Amino acid sequence: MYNEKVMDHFMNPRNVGEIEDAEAIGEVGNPICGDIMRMYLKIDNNDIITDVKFKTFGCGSAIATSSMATEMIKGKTVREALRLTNMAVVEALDGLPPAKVHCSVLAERAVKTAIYNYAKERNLTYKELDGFDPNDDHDGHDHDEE
Amino acid sequence: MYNEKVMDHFMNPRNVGEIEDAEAIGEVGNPICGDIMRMYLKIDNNDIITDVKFKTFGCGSAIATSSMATEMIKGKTVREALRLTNMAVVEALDGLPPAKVHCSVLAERAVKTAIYNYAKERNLTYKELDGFDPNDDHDGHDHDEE
Amino acid sequence: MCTQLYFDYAATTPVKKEVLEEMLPFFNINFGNPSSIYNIGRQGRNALDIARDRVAKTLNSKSEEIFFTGGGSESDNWAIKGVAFANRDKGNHIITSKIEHHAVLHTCEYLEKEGFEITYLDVDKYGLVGVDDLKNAIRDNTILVSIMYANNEIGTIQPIKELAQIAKKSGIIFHTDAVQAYGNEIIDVNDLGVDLLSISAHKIYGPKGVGALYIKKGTKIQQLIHGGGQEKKRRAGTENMPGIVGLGKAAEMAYENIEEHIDRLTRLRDKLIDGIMTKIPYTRLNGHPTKRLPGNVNISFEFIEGESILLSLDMEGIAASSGSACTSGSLGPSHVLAAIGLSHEIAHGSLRLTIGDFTTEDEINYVVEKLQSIVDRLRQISPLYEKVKRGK
Amino acid sequence: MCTQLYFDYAATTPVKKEVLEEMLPFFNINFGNPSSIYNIGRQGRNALDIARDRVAKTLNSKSEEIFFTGGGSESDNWAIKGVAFANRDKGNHIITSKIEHHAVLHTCEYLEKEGFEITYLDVDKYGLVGVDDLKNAIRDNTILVSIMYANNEIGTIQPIKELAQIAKKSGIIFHTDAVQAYGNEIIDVNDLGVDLLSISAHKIYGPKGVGALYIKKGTKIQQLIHGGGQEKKRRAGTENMPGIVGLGKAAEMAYENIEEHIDRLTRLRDKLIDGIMTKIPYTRLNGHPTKRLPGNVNISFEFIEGESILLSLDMEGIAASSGSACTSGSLGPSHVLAAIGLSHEIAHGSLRLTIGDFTTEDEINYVVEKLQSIVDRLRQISPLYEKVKRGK
Ligand SMILES: Cc1ncc(COP(=O)(O)O)c(C=O)c1O
Ligand SMILES: Cc1ncc(COP(=O)(O)O)c(C=O)c1O
Repeated sequence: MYNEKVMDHFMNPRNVGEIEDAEAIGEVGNPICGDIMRMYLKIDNNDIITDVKFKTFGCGSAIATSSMATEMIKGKTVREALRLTNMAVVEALDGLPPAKVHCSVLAERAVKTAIYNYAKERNLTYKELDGFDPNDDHDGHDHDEE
Repeated sequence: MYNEKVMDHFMNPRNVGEIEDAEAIGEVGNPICGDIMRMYLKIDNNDIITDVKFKTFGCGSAIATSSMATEMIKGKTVREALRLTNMAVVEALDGLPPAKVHCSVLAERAVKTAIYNYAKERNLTYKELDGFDPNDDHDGHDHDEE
Repeated sequence: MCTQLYFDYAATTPVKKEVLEEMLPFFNINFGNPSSIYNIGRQGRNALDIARDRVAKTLNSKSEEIFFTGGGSESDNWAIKGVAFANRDKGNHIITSKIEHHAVLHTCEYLEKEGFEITYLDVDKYGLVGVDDLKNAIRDNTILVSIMYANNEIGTIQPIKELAQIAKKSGIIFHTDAVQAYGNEIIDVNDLGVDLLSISAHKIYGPKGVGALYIKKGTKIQQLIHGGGQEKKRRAGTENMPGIVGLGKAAEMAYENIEEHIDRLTRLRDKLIDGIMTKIPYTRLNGHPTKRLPGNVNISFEFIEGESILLSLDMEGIAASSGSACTSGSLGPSHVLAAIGLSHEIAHGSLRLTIGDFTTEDEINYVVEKLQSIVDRLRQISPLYEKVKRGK
Repeated sequence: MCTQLYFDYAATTPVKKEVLEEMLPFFNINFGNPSSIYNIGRQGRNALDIARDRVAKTLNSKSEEIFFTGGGSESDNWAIKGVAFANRDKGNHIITSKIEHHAVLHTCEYLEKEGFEITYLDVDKYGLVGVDDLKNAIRDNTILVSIMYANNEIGTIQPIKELAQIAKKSGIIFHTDAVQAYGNEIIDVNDLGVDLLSISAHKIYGPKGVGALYIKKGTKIQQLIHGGGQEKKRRAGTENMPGIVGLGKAAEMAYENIEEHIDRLTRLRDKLIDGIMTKIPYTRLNGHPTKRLPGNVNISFEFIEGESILLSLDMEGIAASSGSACTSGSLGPSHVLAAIGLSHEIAHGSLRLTIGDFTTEDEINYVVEKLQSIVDRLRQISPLYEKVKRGK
């Protein structure tokens, strides 16, 4: 059901872990929906993300997209990271099954939430965060009866 | 579906034909129901059935029971013949499929009708014919929707 | 194939070697539940997709419009009840014909008890539904028209495209039972303009107990079997994988050389009809002379009864049918033969011989020869024939 | 059988060699329609009778009370809709449980839309329906109680005899979905006192797409699939002969050594449960410790999610399931685990391992070992586990 690249990122996820002195931490999802992702960012004075770590409770695609997303923002500026879309993560993974695309939203939101917290603490504003609300608990799930 | 004895009487029916100078002729059934049986009896002065012939339009069991019935009454007295029941014919054939038992009624009624006509012509009475009405078109079919 | 000469392809067909071969691994090797995410389950899902694509291709439909079922009867029940109950708000009138298969007729009779009104269209002496009759039968509250593509007893092929067009003009859903036509006619659901179409695998050298319903995208229809999320949540039940794979392969094979198949059968059929009609007097062909299934022969023999012909044929090793196989256990004469105006007497003496891919010319000759003596023998026993002879 | 280690026997089973062998001739040799009167048809009818007798024997029912269907889902749909619609004059209330298979639950939800009232009984933490709860739920207008024999996810076996007795006392029809219990429990319909009982062949090493419904003589029930006169005019459609023959043989084999089968599976099951529970912390067994199917293990692993366990197992060549196979494509957590009181968080981390006739002790050991490292790896990735470790 998943392609090789997804399975690789699921079986050997990159950047798993915590960063004790992270500048930015974001946690999204909720255990009721079956997925939680926590992301740690080291951000230097030039707004560059020098290190990223994550922990994820979730299905295969939640773990794989977490892994891929951390790879994609490592070494990027904060603003570049904010422009990361879930579809870009899906593409980088060579695609996900349609029923699983929603999991990639989690990764996008984790990055944004971490930076949102970071910005709030430091009184920074990024126009990329306009309208973003970390408590808007839209996790991409459709809670339809199956 | 039919046993060997039935198939034998169907494939090699006994006493098929007509008797030009028959004392008794009886026809029962109707083409709408898919079966007609005509029976010819030669009856001598001692009320003995010396010869029998039949013609039948109908299914395998209609033909087989016609054949068997003629064999069973040949050489018998008229009164003995009147006591022939359809179940006796079925038994003599070693049984019929349940859905086909009604066909044996035709043979019983053909014998009775022939003798009824014979008795009427000659003003005879047989107590075995009490209550028998040749026009009562009950042919044993149940006309249920299948 | 078997020691009997088989002349009952319309009742059912043997599963072809190539079809069975594709099915076999799905019994005990790739036996996984295709809903599972693990390897042997995924193989099943893949095979399911292939089968669906294959069936879709033969009908020129989209794959997502093909739903697998437990057979032709289930497909018919689903189509008719599903549309009826889903469209109750729009009306309660359904139009069908008098010569439908019982899977349609008895479903309609059931719906009558549930408060629906059914119009059963008459057919002409060939078994054809009149296009104008359909037009006239349509009411404001008509929600469904269900007319079979080709009849299972007399083989008559309906002008489905014209009939579907009439329904479409009035915004009415059109279903066709194509169980007999499928594999014997070129069918393009888009060109025809039908909304629903039923097929069954065992009529096209596939396995029994599996069929499909084509549901045009957007057609409002209820589920018939509720439960798990199979078939895009529209038909529950663990997928009959060997059966579905078999249907897919049989469908592909049926349409690989469909023109050749039709030509060959038509030639053999006409040879059989001509043989019987010229050699045996007091016979009549039932159904249409040309608008008929390539494999269907249905003939009435006057003065004798159908079951006795069947039994006699069976003694000669020939398997045939009198009316539809489903009803051969029944006592009443065929509703189809009654609808084309046959008297009960003549209807009782009807014989259906249906041919297929394994039928040979020699078999045709053999059947004609045997039939000649069988009919003659039974007529000698028949009191009706006696009268005719006397009349001469 | 296959290169994978198969731990998903509750989803489906491979067809046994002996079963497939009996089926094969019915695809292309004895392929005749059993409704026909000729020779190859008659052979089919004979085989049909044998299969029916075999199934009847395993349930201690009369042969005439066994009706073949297109699978467990159809049997459930038929039983519930059939009784509901046939007994509308008596009432419109139906009682079932919250942990039924979707074939029952979604059918009941459909009936709600059709004006029926459904009571969904709670279960206790083991998944058991309370006998008193059923008593209290019965009303004057209750027409049907449908409680599953054994649950497909957590394996809990209900006190069917007691439950059926309560229904009987009030003259209410009792149906049980025995799809999982059949072949894993000794079942006597007379002793149990049930009126309707559903089974499915593919759960007992028979083919997919065929099942049966036991209908006690005299039970008022409507048809689900209308059409030809098959199955004593109660279930239309050309009989799936290979499938039915396969069901008959599988049924016979399942009950030949049923005690031995139960003992062996129970021992392996308990070994598997013990192995996991002792070697892996933060786990809990779902379902009842003893009143459970001999082949069912269902365990929740805290802090991790089920699909990721399944995927990891698949990478090790182990096929398992998280909740019912039918729903493994779904996103919501299992309704069964919710009903026994599991939080969503825990329910998401549940794994179902079901064993069967080909499971060996070595396989059990292998799975426990692999599971240990898989769970450990996934917990290392999980932010929830991190919190727990910190908490210590
Ligand atoms: C308890 C239960 N009921 C019903 C069904 C449905 O049976 P089938 O898949 O044969 O339709 C299943 C299995 O899928 C089941 O486990
Ligand atoms: C025209 C027609 N419709 C429906 C059916 C029913 O199909 P099945 O036997 O697969 O249920 C048949 C054959 O029996 C048929 O000939």
